[in-house]
Amino acid sequence: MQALYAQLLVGLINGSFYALLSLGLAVIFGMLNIINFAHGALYMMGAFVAYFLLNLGGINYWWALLLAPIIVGIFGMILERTMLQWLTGLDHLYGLLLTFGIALIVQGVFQNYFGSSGLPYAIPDQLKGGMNLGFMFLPIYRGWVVVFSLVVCLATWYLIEKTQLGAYLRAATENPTLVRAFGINVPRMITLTYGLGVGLAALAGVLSAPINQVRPLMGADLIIVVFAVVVIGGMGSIMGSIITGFALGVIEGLTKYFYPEASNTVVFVLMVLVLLVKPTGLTGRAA
Amino acid sequence: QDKTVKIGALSDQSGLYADLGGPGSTLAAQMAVEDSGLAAKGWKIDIISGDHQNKPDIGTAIARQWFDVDKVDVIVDVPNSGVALAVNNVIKEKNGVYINSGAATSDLTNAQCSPNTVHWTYDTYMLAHTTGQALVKAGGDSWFFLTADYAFGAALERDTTAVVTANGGKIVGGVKHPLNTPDFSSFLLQAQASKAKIIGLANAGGDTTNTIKQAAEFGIVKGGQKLAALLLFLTDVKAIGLETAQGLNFTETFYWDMDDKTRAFSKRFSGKMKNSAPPTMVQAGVYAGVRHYLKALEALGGNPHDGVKVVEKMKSMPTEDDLFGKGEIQPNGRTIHNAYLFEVKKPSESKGPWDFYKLVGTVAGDQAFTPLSESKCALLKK
Amino acid sequence: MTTLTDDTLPTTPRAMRDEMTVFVVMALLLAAVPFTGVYPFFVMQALCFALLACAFNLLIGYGGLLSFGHAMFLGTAGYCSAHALKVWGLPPELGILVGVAAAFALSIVTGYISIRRQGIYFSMITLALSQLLYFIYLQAPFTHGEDGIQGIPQGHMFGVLDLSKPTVLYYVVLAGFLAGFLLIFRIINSPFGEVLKSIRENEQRAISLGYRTDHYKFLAFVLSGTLAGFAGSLKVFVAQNASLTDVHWTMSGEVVLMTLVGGLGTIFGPVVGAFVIIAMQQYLASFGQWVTVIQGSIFVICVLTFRRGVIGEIAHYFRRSL
Amino acid sequence: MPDTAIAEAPAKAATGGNILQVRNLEAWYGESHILHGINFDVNAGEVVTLLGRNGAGKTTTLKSIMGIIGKRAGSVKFNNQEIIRATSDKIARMGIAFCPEERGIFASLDVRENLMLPPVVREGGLPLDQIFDLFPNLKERLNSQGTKLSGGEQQMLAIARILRTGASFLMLDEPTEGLAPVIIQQIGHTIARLKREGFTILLVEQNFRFASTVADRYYVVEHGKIIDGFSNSELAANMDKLHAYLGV
Amino acid sequence: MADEFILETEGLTKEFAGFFAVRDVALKVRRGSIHALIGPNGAGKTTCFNLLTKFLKPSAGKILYKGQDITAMAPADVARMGLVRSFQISAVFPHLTALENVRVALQRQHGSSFDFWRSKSVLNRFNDRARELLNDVGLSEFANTPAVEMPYGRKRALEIATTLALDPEMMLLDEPMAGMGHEDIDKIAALIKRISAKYTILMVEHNLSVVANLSDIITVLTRGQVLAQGHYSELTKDERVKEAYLGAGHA
Ligand SMILES: Nc1ncnc2c1ncn2[C@@H]1O[C@H](COP(=O)(O)OP(=O)(O)OP(=O)(O)O)[C@@H](O)[C@H]1O
Ligand SMILES: Nc1ncnc2c1ncn2[C@@H]1O[C@H](COP(=O)(O)OP(=O)(O)OP(=O)(O)O)[C@@H](O)[C@H]1O
Ligand SMILES: [Mg+2]
Ligand SMILES: [Mg+2]
Repeated sequence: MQALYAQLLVGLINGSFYALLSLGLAVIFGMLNIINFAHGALYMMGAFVAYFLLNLGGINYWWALLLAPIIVGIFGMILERTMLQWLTGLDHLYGLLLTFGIALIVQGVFQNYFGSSGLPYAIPDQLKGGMNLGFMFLPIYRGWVVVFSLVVCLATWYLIEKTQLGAYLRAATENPTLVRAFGINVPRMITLTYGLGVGLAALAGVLSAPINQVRPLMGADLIIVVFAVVVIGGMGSIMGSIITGFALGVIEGLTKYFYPEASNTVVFVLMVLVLLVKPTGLTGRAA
Repeated sequence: QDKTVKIGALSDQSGLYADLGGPGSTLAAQMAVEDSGLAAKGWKIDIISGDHQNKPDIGTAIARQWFDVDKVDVIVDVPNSGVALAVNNVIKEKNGVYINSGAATSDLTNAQCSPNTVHWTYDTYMLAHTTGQALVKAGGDSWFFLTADYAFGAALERDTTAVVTANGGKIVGGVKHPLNTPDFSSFLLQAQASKAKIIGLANAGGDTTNTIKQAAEFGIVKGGQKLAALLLFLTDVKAIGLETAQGLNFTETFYWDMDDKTRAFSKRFSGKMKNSAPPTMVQAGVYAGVRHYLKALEALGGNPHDGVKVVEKMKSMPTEDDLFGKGEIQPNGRTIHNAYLFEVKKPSESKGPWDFYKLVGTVAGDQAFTPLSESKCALLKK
Repeated sequence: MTTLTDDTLPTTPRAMRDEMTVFVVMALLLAAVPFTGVYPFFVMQALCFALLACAFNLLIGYGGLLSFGHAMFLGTAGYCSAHALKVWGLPPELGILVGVAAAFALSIVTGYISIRRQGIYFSMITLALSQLLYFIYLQAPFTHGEDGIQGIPQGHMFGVLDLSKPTVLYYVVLAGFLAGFLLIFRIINSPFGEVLKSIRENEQRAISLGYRTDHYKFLAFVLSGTLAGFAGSLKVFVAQNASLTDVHWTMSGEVVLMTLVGGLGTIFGPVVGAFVIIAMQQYLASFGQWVTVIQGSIFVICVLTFRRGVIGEIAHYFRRSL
Repeated sequence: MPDTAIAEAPAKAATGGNILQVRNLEAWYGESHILHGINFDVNAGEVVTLLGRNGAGKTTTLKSIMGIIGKRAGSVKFNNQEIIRATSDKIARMGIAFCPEERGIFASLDVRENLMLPPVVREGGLPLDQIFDLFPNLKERLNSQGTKLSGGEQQMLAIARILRTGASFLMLDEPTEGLAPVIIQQIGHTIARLKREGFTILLVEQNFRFASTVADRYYVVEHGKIIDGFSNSELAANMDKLHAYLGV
Repeated sequence: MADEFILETEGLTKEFAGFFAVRDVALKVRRGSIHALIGPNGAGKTTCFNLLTKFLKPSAGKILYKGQDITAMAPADVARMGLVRSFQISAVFPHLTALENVRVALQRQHGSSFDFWRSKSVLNRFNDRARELLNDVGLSEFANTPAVEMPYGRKRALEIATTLALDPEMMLLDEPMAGMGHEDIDKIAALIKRISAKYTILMVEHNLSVVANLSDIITVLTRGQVLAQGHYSELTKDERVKEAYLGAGHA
């Protein structure tokens, strides 16, 4: 029984990464109608930027948490301005392929310069060590990850679903021309949104740097799972992807305990089941 | 006699294994050609390289094209067991020479052995055997396995289990994890709960480095359990960092800082690498393999462009080079040389950017690799 | 979803004639390959992928359904054919039949599950199904995990055609490709094809005209999956192995890419696209580490500058349907 | 007779200063040239109606003024400021509001969000309670998803939402399409009232009977040009001509 | 009875999360008549259509078509029984030519629509009939024009031609004149009049002159319920109808 609690908690921790990543993806899909395949690569960049900040600039983890998302976000905005922008109004497929291409380029370049086995990034001193919870040893850093990502997720949800800015964004997804004709600088807003989504990915990257290796391919495999989370939650639904993210972490954790071989597969089983019962995901709006 | 040779360095140039093989392997092959001094004797030796992208069909397509169109004589390196086995078939069909250094599967010289193939450097049997035996003897008599859930992981686990039990240890549990798992905490919790003295990591690459990193986070080593990485390369240690990796035990057959000869070679090698990295054991294996191949050609007096014949010649000559020392190639294609048990240094002990290992023990080649009596290779049953 | 193929021109009798002419030219060119010194294995591999891409294109270009899991048919047929040839020792023609039948059965099951989902959800459920299958193949003993099934015997087709001879193999593969291609061409220009197009254009309207649209989409899915399986079975003879790469999602992605590079919803586009991508993989191999960067750049350029794909742009320029 | 002469003649009769001046406006959709030099004026405080057959270019004219047509040329002056090069968000912020013929209700927003969507660009918009007086249906369905409204309710919402913004120059594209006669009458009253409150309105209408109850002046559009124009008082005299133009 | 009324509903109700868009509607459409459904915006007319053609599932009630209970049928099956609708927003297949648009409908009845192995030239046998239909709605000159390129009014006409091709017994037209110029309105009105000789028509329309001229009988719907039913001349005198729909100005 104790072991089970431990697994649940560990699952929740992983869930917070899924939630953060899928949140960024959902923001981008929901607002720009782009399936951002480059998300994994940008997540990886977040981790790398944190590494460079520390090793080249001597800037610590806490600043990296703020700076890396901004830096990667700006990179994302440049991408949006120079490339993605031209795809507005086209089918999803094009955005998906373009961002897939971008992901290949980014990952390829990083691999060229930093190899594929990765670079070390230490846990910040303040978060080192762990607590004995009785049923498990909880590294403090992991506890911090859960709390912090939960806060970020809810803040993002509030911004998009509950503020006027969010309403502009949602409206602009459907009919940018008209929203613009109401007096809103839609292109700028879209650029900023993409920056936000990308920033969230980078944030997840910084958070994971001390846990996982900082590797050029660290996001490449994750991206498919994160897609699945977004789809299960209902494409573009912010709350859907947050909840699904956390829930999937837990479910995966349980699978790792009971039938570990299937732990990579369980998300797809779940996706098939959910889509069979609810064709547009758990909270998806009708197409 | 024809004195032209074409060498194809087939590796993973951009993926998981690019650091331990990749461009470094091509470089190693080049250096082997230069060091052979054959050019001065009128030989014309070319090297081409290719990226198999860890896909068997791309690997075989490249290999086939190299033989059919580019007239390649020998293919070297080929990390990734799946690709390695697929290419093995093509080379046999085309009667080329195959000097594999990067792949771990012991099948290359066992069930799927071929008269055209020489397997240098290491294999799963050797890794399991050396590390397992050493650790049990040092008191690590209860094991828990973290195994990558595919053939390679299963082979490592199976072979290690055999050694551990043969030496009086016991297996208290294990868990199979999927390939490329980003998070191992669940598995580590299970390993922790098992109270095993040794946690054997029967996985590779990113999986191993992530496990080690996260094990440190969960205080596993501090809690008195020991990690045994069954397959770990120099580049992996670099990636994990000494802070986290210190104290790890594992086996390699080559380390750059063994003696003056290896240091001299490594210095030349790293001078030509983009990131100044010293050679890994896979790259060293490529070098040694190509050197031996060229020696065999020289002994034949020319290139007969007949794989079986050349490999027979290679097998008939004892191997000796600066990197692996003396050894031999068994009839099944397995190269035999010393294997070393290493421990990762503490950060305070490390004196340079690549100064990572302490030598803990040496196992003679005939002890480390599959005994011929156990081999199922068809070539042995003549 | 309509923006994908907005450029499709109505097929007029003249268009049909153009297409037949191009087809004959293509067939002749391909038939001449062994006499040109072009490396036949490269062309054979490309032909298998071309057939796969054509099958995929049938679904998206004419049915408006973007499957992101088409590799599952390729891989399944490949594994089954390989197993039949190697373990059961069946002759080539039966080996192919086993593979195609497996793909057919698989497409019925997966089609039944996925066909009612719309747009992106359809893509994702196909992706999920193919990932499931991937993991099954990773575990199943008969696939030999990541080692794959190796050294598959090529054998004698119909007892007479020795497939280990490259030229014979080439013509067999070519014949298979052309047959598959013609079938797809016929499907597109059949009464069924017309209904399919109208469903893609306006599904609600098609329903209100009394079409049970799910049935048509299902048939298209099964046809496409089975043909993709046929490509997979042919590929076994060329590569002589069956491996996990053929079921991995990146393969499904590659098919999308081939089709897009060549021209979505064009008849010849997928063929051209497959040749371009396969050639890229072959000839870029010597660039080592830069391969992915170069590939990525090509996608980006393709999407940004010639979105209609090679054939699509040509067709657009001449205002012809190709 | 040059086009400009037609356009200016009736303008003199109207009240207030000139607020919108359109000269030689041309517009293209991709390759196809739709407007071939449109000329007309709108004076502050009046209701001007563009009439014309299907496809004459009425909607295109409004869109060109709003800056949401890819390619356009000529001159459009709003309050004596040239806006032909401005982007549509700038134009909106200058005080022009546009209600499109396809309504443009946002599916992912509920009715309230749809209503509150356009930012207030200046003082003087209609307060919400007045809007609900005009369109009671909306108040009832405030929390429904925008596109679940009936066709007519969507039309009401589309009009309602630009009344809030404070823009004083409204462009309404076929606001009565698909509406029940009662509602049409209400909209007529609303337009009259907006006019009294100082709004200027440029209307596109097929429903000539409705237009005649609210408009001060008319322009007839055909094949991307203004071919005629007259004031409401001249209507009776021009009835025959109009019938010919519109095929009534 | 079933002969007299082609379509009957009993207690037809549709509820959206507590909101009754259609409530307890009993509608009887006489065979061969033009029956108009009018009512203020949001009265539930389109919802009614969606219920009748099964694009929505009724929350309660029963629908009888030709005496048969069709309440639980799928939309395509209802269409196959000869009950065909048009949409409020015009619905054509944009990249097919007018002729092909009509042919798609003709093809459905002739059972070859699953034949993927035959050449589509077998469809040419429908060309004559398709041309005839296009001719009926005045679109002969547009036969080879893709539908996207046709003016709005012509698309509506095309939609009607397509619907006719199914040889339906009953047609449901949702605001067939919406957004049309006067010219086209007259044309379509004449067309409807003409086809009503053969088919039963149920239509929603806000254009009163059209309703007045065409319909044999009118049902007025408000707030999802039937308010009144009768001939145009009767209804214009009905105060409730005036208030709810026609407005004060109406004589
Ligand atoms: N997006 C578009 N692309 C190409 N042509 C267009 C587009 N929109 C409109 N047109 C064409 O431009 C011309 C003018 O269209 P416009 O919408 O301005 O007409 P309108 O006078 O508003 O007609 P209606 O009364 O039908 O609304 C028409 O011939 C139409 O076919
Ligand atoms: N899917 C839905 N969910 C919730 N409410 C709906 C839905 N569809 C329609 N409604 C509501 O039902 C009512 C009736 O809508 P309907 O479209 O039937 O009206 P209508 O009579 O056709 O009006 P109009 O003449 O304006 O087209 C409206 O108030 C609408 O908001
Ligand atoms: Mg218009
Ligand atoms: Mg309606």
